[in-house]
Amino acid sequence: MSGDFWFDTILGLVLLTLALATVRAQQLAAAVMIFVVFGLILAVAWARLGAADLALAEAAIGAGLTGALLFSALARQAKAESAPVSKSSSRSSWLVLLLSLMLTGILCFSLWWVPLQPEHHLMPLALEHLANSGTEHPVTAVLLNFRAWDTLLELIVLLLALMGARLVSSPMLQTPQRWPLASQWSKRLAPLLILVAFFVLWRGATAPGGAFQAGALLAAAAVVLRLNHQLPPLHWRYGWVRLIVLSGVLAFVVAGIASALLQYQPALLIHWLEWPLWLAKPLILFIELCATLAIGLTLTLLVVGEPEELSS
Amino acid sequence: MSSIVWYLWIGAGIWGIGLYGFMRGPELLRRIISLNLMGAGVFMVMVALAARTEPTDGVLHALVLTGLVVAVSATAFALALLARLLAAKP
Amino acid sequence: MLSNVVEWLWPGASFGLANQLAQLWFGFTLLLWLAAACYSVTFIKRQVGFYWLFFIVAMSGNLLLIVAQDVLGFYLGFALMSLSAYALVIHSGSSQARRAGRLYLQLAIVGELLLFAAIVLRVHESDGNLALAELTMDSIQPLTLLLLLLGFGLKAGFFPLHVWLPQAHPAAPAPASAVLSGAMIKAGLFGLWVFVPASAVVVQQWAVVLLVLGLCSALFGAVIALWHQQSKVVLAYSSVSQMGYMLMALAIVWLSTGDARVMAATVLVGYACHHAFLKAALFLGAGACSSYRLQRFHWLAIGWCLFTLVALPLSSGAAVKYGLKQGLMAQQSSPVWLAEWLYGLLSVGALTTALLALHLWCLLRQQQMATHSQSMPAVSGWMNSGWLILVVASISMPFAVISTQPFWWASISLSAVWASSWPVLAAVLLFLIVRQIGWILPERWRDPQSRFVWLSLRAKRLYQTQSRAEWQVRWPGWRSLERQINQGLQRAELLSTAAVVLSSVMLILWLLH
Amino acid sequence: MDFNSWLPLLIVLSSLIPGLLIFTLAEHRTLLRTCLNLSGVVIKLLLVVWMWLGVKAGEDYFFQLPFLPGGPFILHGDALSLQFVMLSSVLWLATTVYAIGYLENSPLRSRFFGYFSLCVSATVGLALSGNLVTFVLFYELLTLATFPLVVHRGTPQSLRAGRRYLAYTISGGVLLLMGAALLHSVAGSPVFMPGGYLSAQLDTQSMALIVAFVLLIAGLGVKAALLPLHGWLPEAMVAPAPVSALLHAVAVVKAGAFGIVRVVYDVFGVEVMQQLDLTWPLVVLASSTILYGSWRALQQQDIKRRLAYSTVSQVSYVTLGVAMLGPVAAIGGLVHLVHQGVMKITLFFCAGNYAETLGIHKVHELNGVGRRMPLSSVAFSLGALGMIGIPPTAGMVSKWYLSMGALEAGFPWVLGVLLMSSALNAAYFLPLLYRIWCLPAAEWPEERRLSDRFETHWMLLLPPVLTGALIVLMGVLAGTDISPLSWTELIVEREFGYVE
Amino acid sequence: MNYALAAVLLPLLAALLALGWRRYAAWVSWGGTILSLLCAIVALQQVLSDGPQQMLLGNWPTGLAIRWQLSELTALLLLLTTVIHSLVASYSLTSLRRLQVAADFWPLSSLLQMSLSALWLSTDLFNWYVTLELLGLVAVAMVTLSGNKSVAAALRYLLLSLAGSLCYLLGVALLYGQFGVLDVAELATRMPASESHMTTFALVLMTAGLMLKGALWPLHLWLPAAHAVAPAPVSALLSALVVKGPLFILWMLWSQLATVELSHAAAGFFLFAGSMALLTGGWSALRTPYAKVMVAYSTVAQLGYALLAIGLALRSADPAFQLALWLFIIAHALAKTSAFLAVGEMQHSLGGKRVQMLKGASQTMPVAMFALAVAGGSLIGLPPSGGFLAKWQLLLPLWPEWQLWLWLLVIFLGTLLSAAYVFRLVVLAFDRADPVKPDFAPQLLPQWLALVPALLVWGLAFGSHSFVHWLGG
Repeated sequence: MSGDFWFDTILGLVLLTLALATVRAQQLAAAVMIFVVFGLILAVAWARLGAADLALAEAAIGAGLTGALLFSALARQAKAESAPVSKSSSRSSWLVLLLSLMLTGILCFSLWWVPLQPEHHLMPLALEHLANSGTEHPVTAVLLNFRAWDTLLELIVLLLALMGARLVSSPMLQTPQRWPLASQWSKRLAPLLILVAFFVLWRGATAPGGAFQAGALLAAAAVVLRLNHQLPPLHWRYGWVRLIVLSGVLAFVVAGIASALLQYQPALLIHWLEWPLWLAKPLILFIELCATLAIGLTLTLLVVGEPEELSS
Repeated sequence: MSSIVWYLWIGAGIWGIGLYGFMRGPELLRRIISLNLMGAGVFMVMVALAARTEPTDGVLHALVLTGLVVAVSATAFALALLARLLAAKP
Repeated sequence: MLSNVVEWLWPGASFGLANQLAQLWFGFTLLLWLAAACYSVTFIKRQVGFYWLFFIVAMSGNLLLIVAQDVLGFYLGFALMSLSAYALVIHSGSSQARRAGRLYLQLAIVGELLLFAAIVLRVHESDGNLALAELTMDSIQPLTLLLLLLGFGLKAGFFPLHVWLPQAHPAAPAPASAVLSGAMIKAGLFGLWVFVPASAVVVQQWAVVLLVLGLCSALFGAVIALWHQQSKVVLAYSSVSQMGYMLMALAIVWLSTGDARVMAATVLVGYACHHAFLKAALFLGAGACSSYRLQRFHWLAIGWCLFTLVALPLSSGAAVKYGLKQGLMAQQSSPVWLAEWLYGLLSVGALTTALLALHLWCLLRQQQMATHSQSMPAVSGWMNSGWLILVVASISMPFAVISTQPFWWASISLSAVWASSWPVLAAVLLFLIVRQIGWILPERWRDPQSRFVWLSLRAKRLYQTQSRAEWQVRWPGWRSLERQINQGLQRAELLSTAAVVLSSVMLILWLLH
Repeated sequence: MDFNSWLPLLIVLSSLIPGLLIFTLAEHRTLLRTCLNLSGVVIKLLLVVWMWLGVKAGEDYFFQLPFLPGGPFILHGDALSLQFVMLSSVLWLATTVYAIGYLENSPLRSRFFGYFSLCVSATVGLALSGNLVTFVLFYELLTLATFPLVVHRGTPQSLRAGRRYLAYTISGGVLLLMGAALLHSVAGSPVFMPGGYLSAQLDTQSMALIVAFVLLIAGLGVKAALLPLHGWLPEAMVAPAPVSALLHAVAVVKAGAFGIVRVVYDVFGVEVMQQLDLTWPLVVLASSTILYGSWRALQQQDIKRRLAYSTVSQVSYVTLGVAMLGPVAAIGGLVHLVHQGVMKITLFFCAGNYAETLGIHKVHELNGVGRRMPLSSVAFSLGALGMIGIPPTAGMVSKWYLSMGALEAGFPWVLGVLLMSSALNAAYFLPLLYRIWCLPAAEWPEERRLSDRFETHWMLLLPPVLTGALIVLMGVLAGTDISPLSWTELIVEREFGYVE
Repeated sequence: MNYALAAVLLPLLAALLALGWRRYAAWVSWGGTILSLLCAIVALQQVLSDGPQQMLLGNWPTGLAIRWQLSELTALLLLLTTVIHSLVASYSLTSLRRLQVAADFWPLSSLLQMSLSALWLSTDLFNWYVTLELLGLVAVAMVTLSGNKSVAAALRYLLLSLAGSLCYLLGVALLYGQFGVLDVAELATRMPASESHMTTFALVLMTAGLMLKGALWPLHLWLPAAHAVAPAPVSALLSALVVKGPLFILWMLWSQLATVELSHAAAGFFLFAGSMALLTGGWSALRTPYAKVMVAYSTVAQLGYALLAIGLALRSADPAFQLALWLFIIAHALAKTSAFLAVGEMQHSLGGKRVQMLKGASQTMPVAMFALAVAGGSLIGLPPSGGFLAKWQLLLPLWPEWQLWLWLLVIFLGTLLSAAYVFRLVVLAFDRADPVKPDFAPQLLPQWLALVPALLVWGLAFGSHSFVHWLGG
């Protein structure tokens, strides 16, 4: 019974109990808090499973930003004390429990059949082509080179979330009056966060890290500053705000088209998203930078976007 | 290697709980949280699958990362919609 | 035999007069229509336009059916004649005329349909050729014969099928009823004569029955006539009895063979021609009698007509009656005892006819006396001329027409004169005796109403029913049930139900394989 | 693609294009609309006569367009189709003149005449269609084109009638579609050919053929108003008179009957029908429809409903004639297709005149009309006599051939049915004539002076008089070579190889 | 392949430009759509001339890179998407002033077109997940365009769509765990051989997810609410195209990945679901008092036909059923676009949501009513419309097999029900008793634009020869 075994069992059980607690908690506030804790423990679990990038991303995005979003939603929830939701009859709750238990059982049963040694997976192929992908870190290579199209679509999804949020933006609760300790603390913390963010971005080329994690950190910094009124309102009307938000996707598309133009042999757009070898590294860095800024600003607007800010 | 299976089952468990929460949770916010739990469950399964090979499967990690960003943007949009709904409700 | 096929008319249209007898038939019909036309020039005062329209259509139909050499032409003529006669019947517009018209039309339509079926079957039997000439050659089915008899019988009006005749004739104006009983009902007989193949076996068997039927009709007509007090009704019943005699003549034609058949045919046509003229003259007289002042020569003409009706010697009636008796004795195919027995009964017929004539004479005189008080207009020239044509024709018919001359000469012989006159004398004697003891018909028995008029009213009510309420499909009361279901759906939280359905679908799909 | 192949298409377009143009016309442009209408009619008539001469001389008119895979869009002018085309274009001329008079200064005329032309082009297309797929196409288009005419008045009753009309005809159309699909899967959709094209599949898939036959006849039976499916016809009488005249006397009802003729002769063919023993059920169905229609007509107090039920029974004559499979019966059935069309349209025109001029809708209001409107009443009487089958009229000719055909085809009891039906016809038409001519006139429900010189507007009077005269001419002059009877003999000769 | 890629990128560029350059957003997006239409036409030409092509994005070896495949089918679907988008864009352009949130509609519709085109072309499981997600979010964002009344429905739609996507992602994860491949073609070579509980459950999960996103019968509850509240052009796009994406993926999975007996079992389920969709959808459409809800329910009903076609195609490997499926999708898309645009136009001019507002519409707004009637004709399947062609192709192979008589009956009942609810509107339109007066003079051009897709679908059967040839009939 090596240390790992005990560590894994405890971690698993903690995760399960936290999840169950989130669902079963009476008050919503408790559920939200437990969920944030769950996010952090999940980051630890992923670190344990050797996914460093994911742990970082989960901590920053999963726990941090989602938590912030949930808290602001919680505040509204409390304010608009809506009528007590009709308690669904016990009969249907038993049915629901039964259904989910059976499905989970089936899932576990079928997961039991998964081959522990997969006879084939894409990692060796990726490693083999890592050399001419322009980065050393396989995850960044997959994200920004091998499956660059997925990442572009993902950035569009993020942009879309912002557009959607803009459409339905509702008046923000008035933030509490200035709290001196918080503002002092944010004055010192923000530059540190920005520094770490750019470090994570730079390291992404060679080791776990990258645009998303850095963007999340930047957003965290911006949110803290914005909450303490140390950052001017970021109106959507401003050209630069729109430009930065669009910069992620724009960079990607421009790079793609550029790569296609550079090698237009058989047909104009055939080499879309195919970074020429000598240009791969700078291109990826350029895209990463733009993506980080875009993600940072988008997430900030999503968390603390004011309706008059957001509406054009 | 049994830890991989353990983590797979934990992932399945979280997914199940998330589904249960999604079906049962009376308030909409709780359903959104349950959705995130389901997402977390799925990502846990993927990460556990990625951890089976010695150099963990980077491709799967990239997929999970994309999934994560998609999940968070969807949640943000859902919460914005919820906020508008609660604001609109008298 | 001149007949040419006219290609562009209805299929198989061809016209022409088959033989000399058909020409005679055409001749007397034409003469009769001419006389009636002259008469009605001044007689008809009401709705003159309609009267003349239908008069002409009926005439053309009558003439067409004689001239037509093909089945469809014949049927066209027959239909035109019988339907336009309806308009003539109801011309007076009185309720009694309308009732009679309705009965006439119902029976005419039924007759039409039966005739149509008969013709179709007949043409089918002779595998589809439409010319009348080919029809008479081969055999005939009993059903077809029955339908022919019914169809034409309804029009001819002998005993069982005569119900409409006593109603229609009195109702129609005088010239119309003259033409009706003079020419139209004879068309039925003409049809039988033309359509039925004489040589067929089944025809031979049925001819005997028809012989007896004809005689019954003759006797029945004459006897019933005595009961009625109106002159036109009496005349109608006398037409029924005369049609009975003509049916016998037709039966004789079928029964006899070879030149005896030709002779019988001549008798038939002669009888038809004789009856046509005298009956038309009598009807015109009866008409004039009720509303005009008759002079002496009018009564002379009526007297002469009654004289020929009773078949006294020197009249066409005697010639024709003699021919009838000759034919009856000459044909061999019917049993001999029946022939003698019928011969005897013919004289009884003559007796009853004579009684009828006398009864009619008295009625006409009474009618004239009754109208003597008011100043009645004199009979106009047109009416006189029409009447004159008829009387002259009636007189000159037996010896003018070549084919009937031998009968006329034979009827002058002593034995024939006695044979034809003793029944008349007996009738006169009987009449005087009755007049002496002053026995008059009890009130209850006078003018018996025919049950068929009531039956035709019931038939009308049968087919003019009020429409049943249109049945409506009534939706079952599920409207409220549906409202409950809707409310149930509204209450259920969409999200949880959708989620539950999602998981159950996953479960089902998993369990399915 | 020489001119011969363009002619059928031109015939269909000659009413389609004016129709579409009329749609765009504003309401007050009566003169232009009338010109468009009449020019369309005249052009179509000329083209039809041209094709008529051509077909008589043996020309072949064949137009093809790729439509469904394996089922091209074919317009084929053969003898049978030409009879129906000639009937509908002649009667369309009469009805257009009548409609122009009838709808004088009433609203929505552009829409009316637009759909009117569409309906006729659908009818003509249906007649000229060369295979089952094209037939189904035009069958459905006919439903869609006729519906707006049925609900033209827009009153609640006409909407209810429209709903009921659609319910029947759409389900009929779907049945026809499924039957056609079945036949297409079994034997493809070759051109209609005399003797049918299913003899090859006879032994292997007799069951499929029977099912297909049932479906096709059910689908067509709706429009041919066979017994259980006739419910919509009396309801559709709420439509304006020209609509009920053209549609329910000629276009819609005849489309169903014409369809049955096509299916029986050119799809299944006589041998296949006999081997599958499908004749007697159709004969029984047609006979029961004839009797039921006449019997219900007796009970109707509304004139147009009585005429509608009479149409239900009269159209089944055609089905009866066709179902008996004998050549003479076929002549009877096909010639009745034309005769009944002309007779029934005359009756509807006169009923329309009565309604329009004197406001007469009920039977008991007809007393003494003969004196007030003599010409219309004469036409009405001719039509009524024709319906009964009195000799001078065309009805007699078709009834004659039907009876002869019945005996020849071995159905003697059908003769009884025909007689019974004639008796019932007499029972519900003669009282009308009796009221018109013989009863004194009561005061009219709502009299309108439509024209000072004639009894009613000349456009309302001319068509019934012409078609009335046509009834007698077709009856008396049946021998001439331009009469429907001789054209039917030509059809049967080509269809059966049977020489009269 | 070049032009297909252009057909995807042009809307993306248009969307970005529209976001950046607010004042001319409409014209930019419209231009992008029209250009992509041209590219789609050229792409179709290329595919027809020299066969299906494929492209590896960034041409890395097959496993690693995302593979795009341009077969006749995908080219046709791409063309359909661009045609419908250009029609809806031009419709929205004409009624620009009235659409309240006009500015944001344009980038969203371009993004919708881009995501759909990407979905048709790709054959990568995870890429499908991302495009599906993008499609869902765009659809929800567009639903919220019509303000407060649509937020509730949009939120429910979003949550269910997310749940569906997560199930789909779990399925993808399981398959990747088992076979380590993401491309459908490669998976098709590996998967039927080693069939296990894992693969079955993966397929079950993906099917459930896709059925939820594609509003197929049991999981369609969110559709009527969402499509009814959305503005007219949005609900047209949603009903015509968005619900077809998941259906396309469902077919791709089941036709390639499932083993024979699994597909037989699933065929039974799909047939049952299809017939229930037809009947319950038809009945609800007949009974609902609201016009747009009726058209939405008609979508649920008409998807029943697609399910039937899939079920039958899985049961007997007859290619005619696949042909019927694609013909149905094309015909339904065009007809539904016209129907929604027409109903939306009439609802806007005549005011009111209920069906009764259509009373007398054939007088007040004849062109829109005519468009609705023609589109309804195709929904019912009257010849010569595209619906008729699809139904004809569905019936032909169905007849010879006798034991499938039940589905014939279902198709018959479905047609009757669809005829009932279409003609319910048409009959109302002819009511001249008291027609509903329009609030202001109805614009004619939008009505004509609503008529264009209807006329396109009405004559589809005449062009059927080429469609059938292209789709390998």
